[in-house]
Amino acid sequence: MLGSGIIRGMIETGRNFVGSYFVKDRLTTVQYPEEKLAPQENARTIPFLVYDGDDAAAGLRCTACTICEQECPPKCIYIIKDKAKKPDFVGKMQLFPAVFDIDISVCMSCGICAEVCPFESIKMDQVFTLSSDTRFGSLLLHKEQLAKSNDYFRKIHPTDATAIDAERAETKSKAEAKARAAAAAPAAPAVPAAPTKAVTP
Amino acid sequence: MQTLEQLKVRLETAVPGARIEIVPNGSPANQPSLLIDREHGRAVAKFLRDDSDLRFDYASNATGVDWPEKTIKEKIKTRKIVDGVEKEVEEVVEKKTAAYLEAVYHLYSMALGHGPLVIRLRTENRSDKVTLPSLTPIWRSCEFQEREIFDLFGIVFEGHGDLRRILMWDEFTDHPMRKDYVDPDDYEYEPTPHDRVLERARLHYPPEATA
Amino acid sequence: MNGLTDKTALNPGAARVTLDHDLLEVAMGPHHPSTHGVFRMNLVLDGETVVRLKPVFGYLHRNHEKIGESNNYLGSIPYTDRLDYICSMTNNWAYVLSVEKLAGISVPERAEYIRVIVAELTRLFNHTCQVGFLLQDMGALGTPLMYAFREREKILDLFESLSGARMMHNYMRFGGCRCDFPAGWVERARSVVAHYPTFLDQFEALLSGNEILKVRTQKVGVLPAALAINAGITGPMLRASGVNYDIRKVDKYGVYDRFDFSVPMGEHGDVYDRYMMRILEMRETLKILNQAISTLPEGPILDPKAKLRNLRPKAGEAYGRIEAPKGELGFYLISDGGPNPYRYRIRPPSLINLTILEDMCLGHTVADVVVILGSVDIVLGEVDR
Amino acid sequence: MSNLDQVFVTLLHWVVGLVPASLQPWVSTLVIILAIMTVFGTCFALTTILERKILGRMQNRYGPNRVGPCGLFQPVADGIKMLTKEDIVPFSSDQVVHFLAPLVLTIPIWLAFAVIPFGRNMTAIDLNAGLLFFFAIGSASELAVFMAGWAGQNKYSLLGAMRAVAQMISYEVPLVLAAVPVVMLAGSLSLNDIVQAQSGYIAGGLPRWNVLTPWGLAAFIMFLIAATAESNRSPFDLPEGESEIIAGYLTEYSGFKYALFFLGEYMGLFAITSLAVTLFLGGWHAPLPVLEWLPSWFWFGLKFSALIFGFIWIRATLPRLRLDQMLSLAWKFLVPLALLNLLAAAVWHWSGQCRLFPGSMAVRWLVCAAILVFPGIRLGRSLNGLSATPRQYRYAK
Repeated sequence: MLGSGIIRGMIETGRNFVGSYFVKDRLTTVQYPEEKLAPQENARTIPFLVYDGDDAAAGLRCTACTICEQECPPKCIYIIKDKAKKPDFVGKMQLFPAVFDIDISVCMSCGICAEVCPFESIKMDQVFTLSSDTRFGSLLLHKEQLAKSNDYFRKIHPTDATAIDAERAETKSKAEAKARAAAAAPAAPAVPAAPTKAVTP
Repeated sequence: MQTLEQLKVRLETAVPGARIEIVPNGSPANQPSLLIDREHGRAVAKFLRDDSDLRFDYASNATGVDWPEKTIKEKIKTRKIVDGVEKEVEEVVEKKTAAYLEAVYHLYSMALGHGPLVIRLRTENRSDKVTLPSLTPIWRSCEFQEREIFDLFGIVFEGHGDLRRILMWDEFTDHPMRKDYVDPDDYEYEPTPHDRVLERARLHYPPEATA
Repeated sequence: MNGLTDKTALNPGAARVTLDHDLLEVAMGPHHPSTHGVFRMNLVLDGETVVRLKPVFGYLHRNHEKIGESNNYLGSIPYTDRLDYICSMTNNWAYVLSVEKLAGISVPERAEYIRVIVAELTRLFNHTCQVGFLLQDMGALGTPLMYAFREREKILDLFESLSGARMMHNYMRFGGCRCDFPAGWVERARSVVAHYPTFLDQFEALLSGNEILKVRTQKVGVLPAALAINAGITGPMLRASGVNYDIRKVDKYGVYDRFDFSVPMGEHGDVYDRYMMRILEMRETLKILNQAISTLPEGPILDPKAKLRNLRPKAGEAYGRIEAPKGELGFYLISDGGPNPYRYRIRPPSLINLTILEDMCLGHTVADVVVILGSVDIVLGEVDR
Repeated sequence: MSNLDQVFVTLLHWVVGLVPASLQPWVSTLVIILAIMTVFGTCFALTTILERKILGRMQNRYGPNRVGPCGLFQPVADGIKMLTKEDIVPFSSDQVVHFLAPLVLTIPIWLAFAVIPFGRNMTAIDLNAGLLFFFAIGSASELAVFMAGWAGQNKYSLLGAMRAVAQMISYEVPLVLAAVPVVMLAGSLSLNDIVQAQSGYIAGGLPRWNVLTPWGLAAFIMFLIAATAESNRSPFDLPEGESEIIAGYLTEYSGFKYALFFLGEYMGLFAITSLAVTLFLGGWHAPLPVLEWLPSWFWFGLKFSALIFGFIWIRATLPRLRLDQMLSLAWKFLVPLALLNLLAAAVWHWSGQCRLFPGSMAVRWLVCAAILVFPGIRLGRSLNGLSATPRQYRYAK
């Protein structure tokens, strides 16, 4: 019949109109400020630095190895190493960054820094309300603004966080076992160890 | 499709006077290419498309490559008299490679379905008015791609029919994809300039700031 | 086609038109509601019929290839997301395929299946969105587009939980993928794929039979097969003109030869056939997805030997290509042994499919130009690079 | 029950009674004008918001629901925005014509409401040539649209103006031709007599509306198609084809003038819809005798809003026709069928008089329907050039 295609189309929009009042699947709008959609677990926006314990400066995992600075495609990470050293979670003396800036107006949240970081110290955050009024000042996040605790990391990426914590706990226990064995060993053979200079890893 | 050697022989017989070489390809993708001289480029291309059992009717990709002059050190064995004794000795010789611009075409056959045949056309030097025969009259798909090569590399294609800049604006003079292209100094303040960006930014700092 | 516009001559620039007084020169774009991005067409109109059409590109040109030359191989992957920003998974795959060809990296079984699943999901919502945009250009105020976007949201949620981002996935690496499917992902994917045929039936009920759509698209923008092959047209546009050329079948890359699916072909090569091509291709894609999800093997998702950070392939070149939703997307890489590629070239299907836009639009009205451009399905990120 | 039906009429008489006799005619027309403008003003405001909410619901989304309870104050917000927006007049445009165009469009449209019978003896002015007056007023909008397009000095608005003139003139003919059988059967041009001719019920059940006769149904469909084209709505919104020529003749307007065009367009739609209700759906008559107790203006409102919902529904579904298809639909399909409809109406009337056909109602229906349906389908099929068989698609393995 001449107009049958048009009528079938009208029936289709009619079904959607009626359906939008009854069928849940038909109306998928989320009213943003009131109802918030929970972010997917793997979602990523901008990077942040993880620190253990409660003090950001002391517990920062980052050892300023600048691998993320070299691998970042748009070159938005800027690290200056600190002269001093501090022990990391295994007790080995590691460097740490004096300045760690990320220019989040340049960062395209690709996640390569989190992927190549060997110390699990930079991870991808899920906060996306980042707008600010000044163009330069507040879009350059310094070390203090970037550092967030491990529990926050465990809250937003549960599976990754637990896997990493388990792995770190295991290396820590292995290191302590080795340290205890090393501590116990010199007492037994009593061989005069050569005066080695302070062994830096 | 036969091997490149057979193809080379067929082409040289079909197009008298065409000088064709095989350019080896080091990568495991083993896609060696045929270097065709400029004068017979279009004749060889026409033969490749119209020959009954080749039937390369689809030029998938046409792009430009810039090979600037490079000095390479080559170890060659020369017989030299070293403190009176005739001896084989390795000697490092500085050699400058030829500089040219190149247009690379990847040809496929939709009719017979066989794979990429890579043909290369090279210009004699890298000056501004270097010309190559355009393959647009044979494969219409090269029309925009040759305009892009002209725009970004500067190879002038004769017989193209509508050779204009495709991506840059018409008054733009330089060719951005050449290796010796210098970026325009469109400086914009950046809060964290470091390495390359820092040097360029430093030119724009007030004199006392760069102390 | 009257004398002035018979464009049989292969040389496009031949028809020089002298602008006499009653021809109207209109610049359609770059700021125009239906050019799918910053794309301009210099139209010369005689009344409403098109006498000459010269496309103008370059408004979104950021010299992606020069950036590629100054980045190492890993650093270019997030940039390939920004080429055809609708289907970034297939861009990743094309680039990663050519780097694997260049460096000779093998890909484990499970990663190949994941790549097929993810690429076919991208093809699914790219064709849905294309049909939505085509109807939007035809004047159906948003209804088909809203249905299309409702379905696209479901697939984007899948991608967000898989790769972390809705559109900029940065998901594939040389020798496999960045991370495996999270828990429950395969069931969610299976339910989305299971619901899709009912959505397609509703979509066809709304559109395919619609007389106004048929009248607006049949015999409009006809593309003969010979001109299509010669002009290097690929993808659904080529198959709408009746040419059987699908790179998934020709090159058999990935594990496509393990799935049985067929390639639909039209015979008129007009806008209606291109619209039907996308609908029928979606139904074939659903077949592939069902088979791929049900036979997904276990195993590693990244080749252990593949180096992530400083990959330095031997000197040489490679050209890898895949069947992207818009046509043949190819990457031509020349390596000189260094960490950065010496030459990094993208073969953009959208740009080359626009070669014959003028041939298709001559003799048609302004309203048809908009519909024909919609049927070509271009994304300016890929056209301008 | 009649006092509820006549509530507005008694109200009017009460108000007019307050004023000395010499002023009474002035005050009564003033009150009627005020009543019509407020009713149709709020109806315009409601329709803008209802259109966006219904379109939204058809597209699986909510539609505006932020301003006021579920979006009811959105028209107020739109109004304020329109008034406060800067009114840009392009420098190269013809200032006078650019200023006059919205006025020439909106003012005549209000006059069209003077002759529409909204309820039992609720007609502003009962002209005995009411229909002729309506069509005369209705044709002023073409001039306004062309003035707007031409004054904009903008290529797209020029294209839009050309399309608008072509469309509105070529759809004026089927619009009037569709109304002619109603006048033939009612025997008068006055809209009150036409509504009167549709009163009463057949065998206590079906109302005697024109739409329930074969020629009436065909004329109603043609009238609706022509009405959509006259008011530039969806399948025929070529003059302001958003996706092709930006906003057609509206491109160069912003601020209050754009709001005036918006108002003019909707008032045109209301006028045409109320005319369709009066001519074919029996004006303010109730569909069944048992429903007579509801007031007459309520029935007019119900039919009016049903038709408006129909227009919005069409807008949500159909893509836009091309210029040549729209013109060929008018001249090659609607006008011949409208003329044929005159013949069908004549056969209907003549067969009713002379009792020639036994069991007359069903047979009369068949004969008149046959006169219209067969030529219609054959003409339609040959017109759109679509191949009868749907297209086949080969699959390659």
